[in-house]
Amino acid sequence: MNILFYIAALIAIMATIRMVTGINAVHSLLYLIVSLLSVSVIFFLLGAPFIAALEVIIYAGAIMVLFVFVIMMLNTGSSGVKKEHELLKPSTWIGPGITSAILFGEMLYVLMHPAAHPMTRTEIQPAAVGALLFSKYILIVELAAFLLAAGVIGAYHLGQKEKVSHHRYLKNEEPAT
Amino acid sequence: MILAWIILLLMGTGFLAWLTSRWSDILPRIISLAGTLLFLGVVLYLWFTHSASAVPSGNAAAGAWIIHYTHSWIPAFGIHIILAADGLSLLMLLLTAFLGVLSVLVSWKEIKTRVGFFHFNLLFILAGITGVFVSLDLFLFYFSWEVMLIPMYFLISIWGYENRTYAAGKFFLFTQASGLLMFLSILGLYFVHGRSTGVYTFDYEALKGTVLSQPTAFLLMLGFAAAFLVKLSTVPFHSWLPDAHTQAPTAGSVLLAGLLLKTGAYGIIRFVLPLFPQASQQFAPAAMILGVISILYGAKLAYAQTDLKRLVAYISVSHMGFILLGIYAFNQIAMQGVIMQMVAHAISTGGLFIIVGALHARIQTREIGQMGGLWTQVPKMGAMGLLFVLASLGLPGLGNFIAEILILTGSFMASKILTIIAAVGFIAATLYSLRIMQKVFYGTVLKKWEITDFGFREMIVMGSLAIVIIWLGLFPNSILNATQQMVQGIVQQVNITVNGPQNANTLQNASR
Amino acid sequence: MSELLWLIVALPFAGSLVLALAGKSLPRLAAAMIGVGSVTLSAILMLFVCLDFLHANPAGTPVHQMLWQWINVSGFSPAIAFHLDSVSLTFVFVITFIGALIHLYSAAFMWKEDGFARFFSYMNLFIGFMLLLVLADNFLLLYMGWEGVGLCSYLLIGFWYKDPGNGYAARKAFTVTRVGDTAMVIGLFILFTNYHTLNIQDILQAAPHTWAPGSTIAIITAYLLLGGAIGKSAQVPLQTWLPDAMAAPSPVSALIHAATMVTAGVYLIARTHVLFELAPIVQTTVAIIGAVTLIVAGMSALYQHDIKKVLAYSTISQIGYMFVALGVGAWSAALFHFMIHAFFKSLLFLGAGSVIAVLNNEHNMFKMGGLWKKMPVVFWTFLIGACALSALPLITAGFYSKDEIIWQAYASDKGSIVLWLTGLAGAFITALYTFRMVFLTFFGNAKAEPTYRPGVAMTLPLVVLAFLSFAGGFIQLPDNMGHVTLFSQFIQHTLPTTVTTASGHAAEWIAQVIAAIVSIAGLALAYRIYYNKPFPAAEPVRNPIQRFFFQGWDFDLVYDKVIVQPIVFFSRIDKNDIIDQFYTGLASIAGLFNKGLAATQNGKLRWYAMALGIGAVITLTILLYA
Amino acid sequence: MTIPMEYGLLLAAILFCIGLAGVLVRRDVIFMLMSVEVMLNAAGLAFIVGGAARGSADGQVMFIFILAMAAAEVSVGLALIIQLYQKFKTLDADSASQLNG
Repeated sequence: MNILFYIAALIAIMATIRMVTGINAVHSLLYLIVSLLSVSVIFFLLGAPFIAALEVIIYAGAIMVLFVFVIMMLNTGSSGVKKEHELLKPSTWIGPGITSAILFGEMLYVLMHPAAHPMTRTEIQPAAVGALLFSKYILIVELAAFLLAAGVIGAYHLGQKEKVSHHRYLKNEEPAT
Repeated sequence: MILAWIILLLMGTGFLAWLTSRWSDILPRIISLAGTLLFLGVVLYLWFTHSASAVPSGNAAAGAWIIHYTHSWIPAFGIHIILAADGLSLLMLLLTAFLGVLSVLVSWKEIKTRVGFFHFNLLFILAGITGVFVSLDLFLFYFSWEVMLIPMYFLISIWGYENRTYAAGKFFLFTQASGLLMFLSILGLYFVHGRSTGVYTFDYEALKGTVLSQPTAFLLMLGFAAAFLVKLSTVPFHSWLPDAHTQAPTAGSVLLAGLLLKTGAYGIIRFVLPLFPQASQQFAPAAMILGVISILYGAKLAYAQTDLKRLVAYISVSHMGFILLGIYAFNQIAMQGVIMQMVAHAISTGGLFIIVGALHARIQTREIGQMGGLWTQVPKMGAMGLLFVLASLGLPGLGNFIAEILILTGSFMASKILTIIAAVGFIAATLYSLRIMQKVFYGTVLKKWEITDFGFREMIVMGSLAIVIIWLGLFPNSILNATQQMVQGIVQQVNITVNGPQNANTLQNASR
Repeated sequence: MSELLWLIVALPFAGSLVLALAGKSLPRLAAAMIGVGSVTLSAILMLFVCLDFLHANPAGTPVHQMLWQWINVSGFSPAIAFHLDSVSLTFVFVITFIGALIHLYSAAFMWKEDGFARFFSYMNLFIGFMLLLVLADNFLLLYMGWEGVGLCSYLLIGFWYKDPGNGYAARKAFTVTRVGDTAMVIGLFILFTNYHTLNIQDILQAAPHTWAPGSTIAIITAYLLLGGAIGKSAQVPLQTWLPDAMAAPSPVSALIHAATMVTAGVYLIARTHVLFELAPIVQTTVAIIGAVTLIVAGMSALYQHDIKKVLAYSTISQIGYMFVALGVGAWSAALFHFMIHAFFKSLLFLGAGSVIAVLNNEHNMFKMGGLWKKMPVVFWTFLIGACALSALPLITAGFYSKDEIIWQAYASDKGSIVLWLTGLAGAFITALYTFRMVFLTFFGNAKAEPTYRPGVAMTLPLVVLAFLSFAGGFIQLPDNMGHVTLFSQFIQHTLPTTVTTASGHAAEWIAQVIAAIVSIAGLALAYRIYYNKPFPAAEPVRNPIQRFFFQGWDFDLVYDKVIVQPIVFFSRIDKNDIIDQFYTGLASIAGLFNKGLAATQNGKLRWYAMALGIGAVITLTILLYA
Repeated sequence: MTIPMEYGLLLAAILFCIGLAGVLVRRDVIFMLMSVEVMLNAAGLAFIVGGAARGSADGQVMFIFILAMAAAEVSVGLALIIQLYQKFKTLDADSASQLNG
């Protein structure tokens, strides 16, 4: 069983790297989905089947579909691809790369120091999660609901086309030619 | 109670002027004029009914206050509304009212935009200044101190000249920063007094007796002095003044020079000396040196300026140096001279600012190089300019002379060397003053300006100033008598605390 | 009558006020009536007061009149009060009497000028202040008059304000005298701190009991007062303003810069003679300053082309004589010369003014000539004035007054042979330049035609003054010639008598003969050089020595280099106030911080994310290693 | 034989850092948003690992919240991307720098 973890982990890392360095948005998106799926495998291995399912359905399914829609809608085409290619020069990523590396090194340092803690394989049932969710964390659930509602409204508002406003004080200036 | 009514009258008039500006531009002017005239009337009434009781009685300790009014404000912190007036306060109120009327009159044609808001600010400045001159609760004093700042900031930054934003910001930063130092000192005094006696109060009379250790007293004194020295535009804290004066509209300059600077001198006399007599004595040599430096440095800068209004502003710096020199001489002659200088400088510099403002309104420049030979076209303005220039160079027979001679005579008893150096200021004053006459009114006509002489309204303004400055020069006793008791009290207090009653008496006799 | 004393002072002030307020709307005649009338009334009143003073108290008891308490602060209590004694009466007489004559003259002289009323307003103001000066019973009021006359001098020098040069001359006059005045003010401070009063008589009475003769404080005080006196009286080294002051209209020069104001220094020293006697070294300095001045100014007068400048230097020189007299303790001689000088010098100025006026404002003597036939009245009166100035013996008042000074310079206990010789040399120079002026102006070929003849209003004052220059001397004759001592007796009510060491009529005779010979020699030399000789009208090329004398011994040049230019330079370089730069420096440092921080707000999302990342790294690092 | 918790956390750290590098390097807003998703996911993974190590359900609850937040974020983010594209005709994040000080 352990081997499954390592394989999934490896795939997740490789896919994520490919996603970040990819040039074509759709390809990257697909790599991202691969990465998410392999993480969901790890969830399953760690005794969280419910979360694994959610990961597949919501993350890899719903959210990624949104991305696909947007990419298709904008249809930046090959010009954007070419531009992006130029930008992937060493000078652009050397700084962020070092920052990320240092951060990783520090995390590694933290993780390697204490003694190893084994992880249980006991499966935690969705019912237990649900019970906890609606008892101890009920307030946060409500807040999350607010957040989602706000997200919906925000997305709706931002997504619509600009309207001509008729208020005299808020009159838009003539668009610059 | 009458003092509270005066302040409320000014504030109410201000609001009314603002409100009525919706309907007409002339209404706010009339309302403000009426309000300030009423103010002047009330103060004149107070002056004539009470100056009789301020006749020197020889006993300075008894009955210091002519009018006294107390009302609770925030009792939890020991904050009260204590308004009181003695001879000095009344004199300053008289000056405030007089210049208030004049500043409404000089703005009559000059201010064309947002007339209502302008008069609102003007009247609030007057209210704030009145508050400063009559508050005896340190918190209320600080409150009034701030009340006069903010409208002045607006006055400069909205109706000023080309560089107004910079000037207004500078003015605000200098005065606000120093004012905060003073507030810290007020709080310090409040807590020290509260700790030692258990009574937490901002009452001036109560705080006067606070026992302070010497370093504490000196520090607290410095906090107060910081605010007042900046207001008095003592070198090296003077640099806000030329900018603010130059950029302010005429009424603003008149109020700045005539009243706001005087609040600094008033503050030192009313608060610093009685609250910290010993620390003031320690500070005196430094203050006198600063005063002398201000006199000479201000004069030197005035001589170098080519912007007429800036020149007049530096004259103020120089004249304020005399005030500082006189206050810290700690004798009655110098102190009376200081009070005289406060009044005379307000009149003479106010007159000069009005002339510069009138010139600017006519020829749209303040550059001396652009003027010249204006006497032919505007003889009345020239004659008035001559009078006030002469006043500012200390010509005998005009108010400033009395002030300067009293200050220097008094300070000569305190420090001979400094007084001799300060007397050089007379020569410097000649140089910069006559330069104004030479460059503006005399000489060849450089540009053919088509300008009109002073009109009826302007002549009323200038005429009243002229009468006052000559009156001050010939009959200074009418003012000196009113403040005599107050001055005697303060000087005695400072000298007694420091030298003990025995020495104070000999000092008094020596100055007799 | 003496209770009307205040009216003598008040009338000119009132006239001035009326003219200043209503001058524009008054017709010329009315303005002239007010201007001349007020001073004339003063003069008439003065005559009554004078008679009253002489009759009512032959002992010369001073009259005191208090108007109101001026200032009263803790012992500092000068009043507006007048003190009339024989010294001030002499001055009041000269001021009002000559003042009235000159006012009358000016009414005609200035008739066509713009600002006619303004002129009379200033002139009246001057008379008022001058009377205040000599009548003041305390030093502060004296100082008020002192500054007031300085002001009027300033205003009148700059009367033709359209020429910037006049303005500068006016400024120079005011500023230079202010230097002296400031010294004097400091002297007043010392007096007040020591005597707790500024009343002149009180101080003079108390001084001998308080200060030992020759004590440092007395010397310092006397020197400071002397500073004021030399500034006002244009003595070396503060004499440079007076020649420039000739930019004023001629009547002004006659009134202010010859007869009255410039002698205020003489008045001050005479008035405070007690202080000077307490400081013998200062009194000697007075004599030396006078002696130096009379030579310096006399030499300069020899080289002038401008007729008024000759008279200006001559005035400086003659006041030098008065200073010599004061210095040797010949008080009454000094005042006598003051009075006689006022007569003949204002006469000369008025005469010169007439000449200048009729020749269309021509000042250069070399462009005049032959005027004696065309302007007989002016010529004869001018000649009398010139004779008096040159101290021609026996017939002129100038001889009696100047001779007394020269004699006292030798004979007084403070006198010396050097002073005497200097006085003689001065007399020679005086005669030389005076007649140089007369010969160049009135004799020789006519180079310019007079445009009109002066009217009665102009000639009447000339005649009266000429009479006084001639007859005024007979009220005081030397011991050996008639021994008339009306004037010195009168003065001695107030001032001490002169102590003479050399005695005997023989010495005095010899000295007088020598003085007379010297004067006549000067006249003769002038006749040799200048009478009927053709001179080019143009300005000659001067050699360095001539230029040195012409420019008044280059005092101006030195002052300009040593004082004026450094001050101007110092003002210019620091025009924008170095202290302000400090504050703007603070502000610009804050501004730099602002710029630096604002640069981080570049709106780039990745930049912010990067900052977040680095922040996380730093936080973690701190957490790990701290 | 079980996997040590550290390995799971290590994986989370690796994914997080790659995501971070992606956000910092890429200019295309879509890529940045995707990288953010990776980071969120990595954080969620860390929660699950932690929960598994302690045998409690809290970690999973936290993941659900993260999920909710991610959904909201993506919806708003994508809407913003659309607006951005309409305004600037580009997806370059650097071009939208009007908020500079």
